[in-house]
Amino acid sequence: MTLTDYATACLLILGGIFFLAGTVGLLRFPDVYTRLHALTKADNVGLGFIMAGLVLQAESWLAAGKLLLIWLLVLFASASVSYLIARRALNKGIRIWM
Amino acid sequence: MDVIVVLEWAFDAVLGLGLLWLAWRTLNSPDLFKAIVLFISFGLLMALAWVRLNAPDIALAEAAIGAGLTGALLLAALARLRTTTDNTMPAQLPAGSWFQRGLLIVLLSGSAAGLGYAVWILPSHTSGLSMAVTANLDVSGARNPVTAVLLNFRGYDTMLEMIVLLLAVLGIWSLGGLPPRPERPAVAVLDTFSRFLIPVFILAAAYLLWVGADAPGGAFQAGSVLGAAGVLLLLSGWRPGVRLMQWPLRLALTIGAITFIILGVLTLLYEQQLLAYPVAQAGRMIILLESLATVSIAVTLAILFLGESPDPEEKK
Amino acid sequence: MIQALYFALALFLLLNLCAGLWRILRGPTTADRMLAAQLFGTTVVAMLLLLAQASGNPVLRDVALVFALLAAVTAVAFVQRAWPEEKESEHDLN
Amino acid sequence: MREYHVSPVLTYQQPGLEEMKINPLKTNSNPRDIAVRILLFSTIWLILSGGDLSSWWIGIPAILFAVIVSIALIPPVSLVWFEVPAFIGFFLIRSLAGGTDVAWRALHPRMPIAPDLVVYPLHIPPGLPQVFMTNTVNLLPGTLIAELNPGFLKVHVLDKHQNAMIELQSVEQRVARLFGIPLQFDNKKP
Repeated sequence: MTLTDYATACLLILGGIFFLAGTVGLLRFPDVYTRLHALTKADNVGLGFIMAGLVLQAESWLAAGKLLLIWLLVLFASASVSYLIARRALNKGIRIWM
Repeated sequence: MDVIVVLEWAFDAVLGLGLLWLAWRTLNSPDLFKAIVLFISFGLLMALAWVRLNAPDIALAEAAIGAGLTGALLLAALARLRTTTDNTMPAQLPAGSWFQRGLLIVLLSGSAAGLGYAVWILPSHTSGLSMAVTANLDVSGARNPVTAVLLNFRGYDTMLEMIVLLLAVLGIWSLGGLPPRPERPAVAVLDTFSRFLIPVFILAAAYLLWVGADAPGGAFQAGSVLGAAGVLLLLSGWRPGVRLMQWPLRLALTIGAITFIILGVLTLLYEQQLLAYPVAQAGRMIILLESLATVSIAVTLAILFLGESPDPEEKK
Repeated sequence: MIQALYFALALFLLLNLCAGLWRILRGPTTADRMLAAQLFGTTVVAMLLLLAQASGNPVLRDVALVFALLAAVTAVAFVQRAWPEEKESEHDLN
Repeated sequence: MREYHVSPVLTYQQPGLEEMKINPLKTNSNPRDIAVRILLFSTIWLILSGGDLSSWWIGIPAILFAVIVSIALIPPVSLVWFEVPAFIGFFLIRSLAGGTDVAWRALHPRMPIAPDLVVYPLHIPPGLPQVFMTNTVNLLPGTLIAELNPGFLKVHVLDKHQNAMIELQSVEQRVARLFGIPLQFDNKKP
């Protein structure tokens, strides 16, 4: 394994930990809003780390660019969707857990 | 190396069991919304299964249609169902007598056993028709064997599929379509989201169309990505203009099937065989067919989602 | 060696996803179920990118791209259409 | 049936809002903005097609179509370009913190969360800057926007003991700098 491989391994494992945290949050947190926190933040950071790890291994700049494009799309989508869900939940009168 | 084999086995085993379990829960969930969400998850895992089976073409189609558009269509259908029926729960079917149940069990296990037997007696090492496809790939006009089969060797299949899509729209329209209903107002965030994403959808669809010539991709994937862009616009509150709903819409819906039929007639006249393209023109014809089919598929899927008849006042 | 890590991580993410299924079954609100499906979307994108690298098949990145684009459309369809107006039980207190 | 002078391709139906119509032929956009869009979409196409030269004969029409559609859908965006790298750096560092924070709370045995709903008065103008701020805040630590109004935000915070206001203020300032717009502090409070 080269130095790049070690860096990739570290980034991928970090990404896996964030995904785990996202799932644990989804299972443990008490209401829709808190679960949205877990999902949008932890998962996007997890995908970001996995993407960063894979970018180091990418065969070309353009392949790395495609990974980045996918990540940005997921970020944009999950930021917007989490807002839409939170807003509708609030309008529907789902109370927050406190 | 051994570690990788073990991991691959474990991955496939979890994937297979997960799929079976999801299929079971989807079918037996009494809550329709839960069933839809389970079905969407099933589509996601199914795409992974196609990837593991080394069939990226189908994985791509499953991603575009199975996990993407079908989910949106089912959710919209559920919403319509809620507004047209009083209770959200489906009516309980009568249980049936012991004899009926026994007969059902015998029939179902019989057909399952038959299918199992059919799979069992398949020769385990055969290339099927892949040798024939590879041998004729040069004259097909495409470098991706799947595209060669879909648009050339068995072009009539794809032609009939285009007609089936058209029939689906005609079916909805001939029933008078659904009553037009305003969308929930799109908030600024959703509005911005769809406005910024539409150009990306267009580029992705064009890319899938282009890449179909020598890698997984093609008209159906491109069409459903473009159709999803249309669905996003509809969900954000956009509606096609009144004039657009008349002949431009009808032309877009039928252009794919029409081109197929015209090419079919021409090839019958000049080559004495349905959709047997002359070798020199095959590549160009496939691209023409695929581009127009993409437009038709995209418009068909968006119109299926809209579900409204183009002239509702005529029905009254 | 790094190859084994790709597969190990893909397997780990798959198990993660199976754990997330519990939320779909459990609810309690429809939004919770939809959230879990969203989680699946992100996880499957990550798995496809890993498998693309592991198997050296860049086509799988296109599959991931299509997932990234279309998962959002499903979620928007949910918020705009399928979320019922009636009251739902809100928290799970455990 | 309505009569239009120029047949609109799409109409935008929103109760309460004046009906918007889209006609790709009638738009106002400056050349610099169009050039930026062509450059951006060409880059995306280059990334998608993996730099294959033969892809451009289908890529160029697709890019032109995407540019026309985007001009019809998106009004001209003016960013302060030299602020972009600073914003990306800020965003990456803060979203990493956001992920770490929520991961720590999720994995902690006692799950230390104290959610609350707070109201934040906005000082940036409505439209793209506010939407951009909403999306950014949603990816940052401990804050989730549950309602965006022209004058204020309703923010769900994961821990009410942390001061979310400072975080929100710094995001707002960054967004204002990115778009090159002044903050308006004479806003009436909700």
